[in-house]
Amino acid sequence: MTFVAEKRGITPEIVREHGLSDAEYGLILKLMGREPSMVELGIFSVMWSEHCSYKSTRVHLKKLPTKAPWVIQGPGENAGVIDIGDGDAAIFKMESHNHPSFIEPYQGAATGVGGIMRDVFTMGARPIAMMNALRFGEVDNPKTRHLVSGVVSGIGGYGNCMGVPTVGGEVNFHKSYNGNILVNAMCVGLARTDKIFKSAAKGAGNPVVYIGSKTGRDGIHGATMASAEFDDASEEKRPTVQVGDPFTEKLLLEACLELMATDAIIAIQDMGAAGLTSSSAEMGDKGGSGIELNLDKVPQREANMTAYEMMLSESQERMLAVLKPGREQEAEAIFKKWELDFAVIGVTTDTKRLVVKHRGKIEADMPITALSDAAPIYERPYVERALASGAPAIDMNRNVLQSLKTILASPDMASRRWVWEQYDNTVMADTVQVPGGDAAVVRIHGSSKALAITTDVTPRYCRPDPLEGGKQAVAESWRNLTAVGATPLALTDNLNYGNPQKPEIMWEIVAGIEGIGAACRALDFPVIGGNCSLYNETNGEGILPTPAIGGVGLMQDVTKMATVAFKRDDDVIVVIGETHGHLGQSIYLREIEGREEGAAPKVDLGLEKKHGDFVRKLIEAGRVDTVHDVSDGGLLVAIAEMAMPRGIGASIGIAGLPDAIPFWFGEDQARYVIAAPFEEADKIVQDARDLYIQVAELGKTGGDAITLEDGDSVKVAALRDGFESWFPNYMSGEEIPVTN
Amino acid sequence: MKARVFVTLKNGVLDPQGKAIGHALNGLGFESVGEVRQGKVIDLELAGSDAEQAKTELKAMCEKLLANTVIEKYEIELK
Amino acid sequence: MKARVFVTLKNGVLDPQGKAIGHALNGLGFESVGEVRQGKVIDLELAGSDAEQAKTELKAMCEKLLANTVIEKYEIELK
Amino acid sequence: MKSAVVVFPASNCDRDAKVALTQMTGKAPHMVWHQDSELPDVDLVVLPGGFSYGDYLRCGAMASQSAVMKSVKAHADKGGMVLGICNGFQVLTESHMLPGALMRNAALKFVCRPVGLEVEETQSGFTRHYEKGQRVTFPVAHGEGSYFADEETLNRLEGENRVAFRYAEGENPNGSARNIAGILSEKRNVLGLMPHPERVVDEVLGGTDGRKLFQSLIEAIS
Ligand SMILES: Nc1ncnc2c1ncn2[C@@H]1O[C@H](COP(=O)(O)OP(=O)(O)O)[C@@H](O)[C@H]1O
Ligand SMILES: [Mg+2]
Repeated sequence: MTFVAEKRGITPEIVREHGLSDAEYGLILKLMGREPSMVELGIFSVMWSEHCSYKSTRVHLKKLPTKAPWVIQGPGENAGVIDIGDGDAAIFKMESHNHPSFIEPYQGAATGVGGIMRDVFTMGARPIAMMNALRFGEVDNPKTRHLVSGVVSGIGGYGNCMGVPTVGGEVNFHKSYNGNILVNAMCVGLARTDKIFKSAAKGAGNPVVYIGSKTGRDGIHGATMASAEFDDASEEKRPTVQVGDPFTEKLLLEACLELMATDAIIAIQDMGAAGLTSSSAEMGDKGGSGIELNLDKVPQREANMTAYEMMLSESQERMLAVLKPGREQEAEAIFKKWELDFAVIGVTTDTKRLVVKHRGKIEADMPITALSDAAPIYERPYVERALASGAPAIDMNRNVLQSLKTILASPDMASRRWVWEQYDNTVMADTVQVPGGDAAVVRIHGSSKALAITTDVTPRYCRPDPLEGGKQAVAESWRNLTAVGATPLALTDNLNYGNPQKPEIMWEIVAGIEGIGAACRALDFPVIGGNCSLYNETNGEGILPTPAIGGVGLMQDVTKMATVAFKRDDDVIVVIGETHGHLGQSIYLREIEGREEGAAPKVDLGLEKKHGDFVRKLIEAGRVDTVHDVSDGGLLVAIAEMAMPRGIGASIGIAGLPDAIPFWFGEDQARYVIAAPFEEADKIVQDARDLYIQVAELGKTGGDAITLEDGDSVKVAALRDGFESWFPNYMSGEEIPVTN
Repeated sequence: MKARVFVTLKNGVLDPQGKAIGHALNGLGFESVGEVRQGKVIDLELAGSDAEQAKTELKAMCEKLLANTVIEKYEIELK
Repeated sequence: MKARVFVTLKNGVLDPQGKAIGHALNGLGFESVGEVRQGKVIDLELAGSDAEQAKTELKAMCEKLLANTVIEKYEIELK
Repeated sequence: MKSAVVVFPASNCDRDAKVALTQMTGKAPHMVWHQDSELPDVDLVVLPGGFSYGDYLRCGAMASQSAVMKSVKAHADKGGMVLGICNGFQVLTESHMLPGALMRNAALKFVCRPVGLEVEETQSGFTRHYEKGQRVTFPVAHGEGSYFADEETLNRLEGENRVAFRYAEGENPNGSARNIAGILSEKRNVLGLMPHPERVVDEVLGGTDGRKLFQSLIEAIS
């Protein structure tokens, strides 16, 4: 078989439609030594895309700390892996599905969930928890309700069917997301440290097998319109959104785990974006081998699919694996049992080339390194924006408790119950802390150990100060894990930014990564995986920089877990950490004064570590069971969040209080609120002072109201009303998506 | 006036339900069954009697709410 | 042969989905819309050419699987 | 007590049922694949929660046609105990082992939350350890749990004291007719319910109200 060398006359238009610059196409000609075939061009276009090649961020991501004694696998595989003792490993990753979810919220979000689950179980883990970090446009944007409704039911629709509990996340609303929502999903799985599967297709002559659903013309992007075959393309413009099939994914999960229990697998890799192309190229690249595919063997859902279409299809619920020779039948039997497609579609070679054959023709024959090492990398120029500074002036005479009520019933602060009640958060019978607290807690099945999981970032800090904002995102996730009593071990990130070709956006990216790295180093909290989503814009304006952090921590004894809820009357309420009353970029300033101004709060990583370690030791020693970190909204909001769950009030105040508003609503970092019986509280305060940790006693729990020292008071039930009713009320105007 | 609207997936869009139904029917011994696609049928009572106007309105309803035109197509039937 | 099966809720069985759709349509300004009911349409490819036999088979499929006759009724259409 | 848990494609509470049974009876149940036409010799068969066949077409519809269900019917006809939880309840109605049908939640949304129930009927092998009218809390997690049956059937169910569990006042999460959460077969050896007793047998998970259901079974069977 020889390469079909007829001229294809690849025009500048075709190159552009494939998202490649003229310079990049020049590089392709050099690497290939000839004009590429249409299939080769398609392969280059996806492998060199920002999504697959990280060409704008790679040089900066290198600066992130990724190592620790407990890190088994850092960035580079489908997901990161940490050692959690007793031969157990936690495997996790977060990924975005922003653009598809904006076009088709239900399917976009659903396939996002499916994709991240495959990333985790392709490494040998059984998924045990899901998280989701969501950002929508303003609440009065006409699209928002429909998007919230579709995304939430899509996440539930897929995750619930998989039988994996969805245990937490975030929801924010902001106008910068009006035209570009963010849907970031995180999956955490459990495996044995000696049973972890990777994607390096080592060795020649091994069978390459295709597993899962058939390949259709799903998600082949606009670019493909360039290929002639498309002219038969019916009246309907082919959708670039895929439909998820959670039923098939559940079977795929069980079948893969069953195959993994044998030793037949050399390498395995899910087919994500650019399915067959990226999975085969990456497996060959990592294994230092070549791959030869025969597309005639690929299970196909539609008639007359071209090589171009098959290589670029993004059909869901598919995997590619390399088996030990002779183990095909054994593997096939498993997949037949689960009623899934299975086909040997190729073989590994020693040529380091990706060769694609179809209908007796060689459609592509290219060096794999051209798709990996030789891919372009950019050090894009960046310029700083002037940092905002100074404390915004506010009206000091506003009523504190009135403001508290308003804040608790505001879109970003109200309860997310409406969201998480649409997710099965207790299936698998190991969820020890359901949504609503600082971090979700999921028990390691059959043990008393547990994982704590949280996702965090405060985008309104990241716009004025990407560096501090990056630090803060990591610090808050570390704090949330600490607040339940877990030792933070590692994180995955999902860096959502605008167009990196704009120097100010590029600066947001560079500074954000720098901040994240600094916090990771200071807190001994390495990055073991992540994902970049760039070009997120609303009519030409970048979204707020949104580097979402998904943190995971370990708890040895789940019975010691702390929760935010006040549990007894007459507990002493203590705030740990320094309160200076920082109102810049605060929720108070935005919700009460209607301004997004000022400097973001500074993050003192030394204090974060010191205060967090102190609180964690208290929990581990069984000295406190009531802890909440102080974040959005400040001290008073934190206390209200502790009062509402069980309707236990508090009488609080502080001697010689300076200005009440900055004190109660300021968003200074590195703070926790704890509540403990009198004597214990006394000891804790002493211990803190011995360590030169600033603490203050704020008052006592009890009653059914929150009462300030000036006697002003508000019923907890009234606060809870506003807090719980905002979301359902808002969504009651929702148009029901018409489903089967 | 009564109207019936069919909302079905566009050709080429994966139909997991249809696939599963076809599979189940074959399993039950209905070997003659080939491809199966599932869609929705929506029956509406409409006030007024102007068929043309009704059609235009129904079209608008499909575009706005009844069909998700990213992945679905629709047919309108007046009776 | 192509067949189309309609599966709809029996009269008297509450259809919250249909109600919600009607409500939403009214909300979108389609005042002329009265009662709305939603059902399923299932399109099947059938081997063979004997219409009568196909009808009997389809009836069996509906009774056995496609419809839950406790709450649903069905119509069969050959084309 | 010897028990079996049936595993359909995309069952997903099969492990939860197994863990609860093992913890409560001290014996691990047999896990039975949906294509097995033979049941092992057991006293209790559990149809677990989940999304058998993706809940495609109708929840439980395809599972009700699977090979194993013939033997489950036979087991019940012989007076053997059968417990259907959530999707398992849907399978039981779809296979006409219990009357009525489970329809889309009235609010058209999946709902996962702990709900208050009243144990209405204690004269059964599933509920004898509860007090009549006792208030318990089980979680629900379903999108199609709205119990429907015609008036005559509902009256018969109540007349024959076959409503085992009702959602407490103001707790009905899905619009079920007459707040029905779980019902018994005529011979009272088959129970179907939407809430999940197997998720509340462990203190750490925030409740043990489900234990009495399993204790009842153990006593009834021994
Ligand atoms: N999309 C979501 N899905 C599930 N749970 C969510 C979601 N968004 C928020 N939550 C839950 O609501 C609670 C409050 O969220 P948040 O205010 O972000 O917590 P924190 O300030 O401690 O990070 C958390 O328990 C979180 O897990
Ligand atoms: Mg928190």
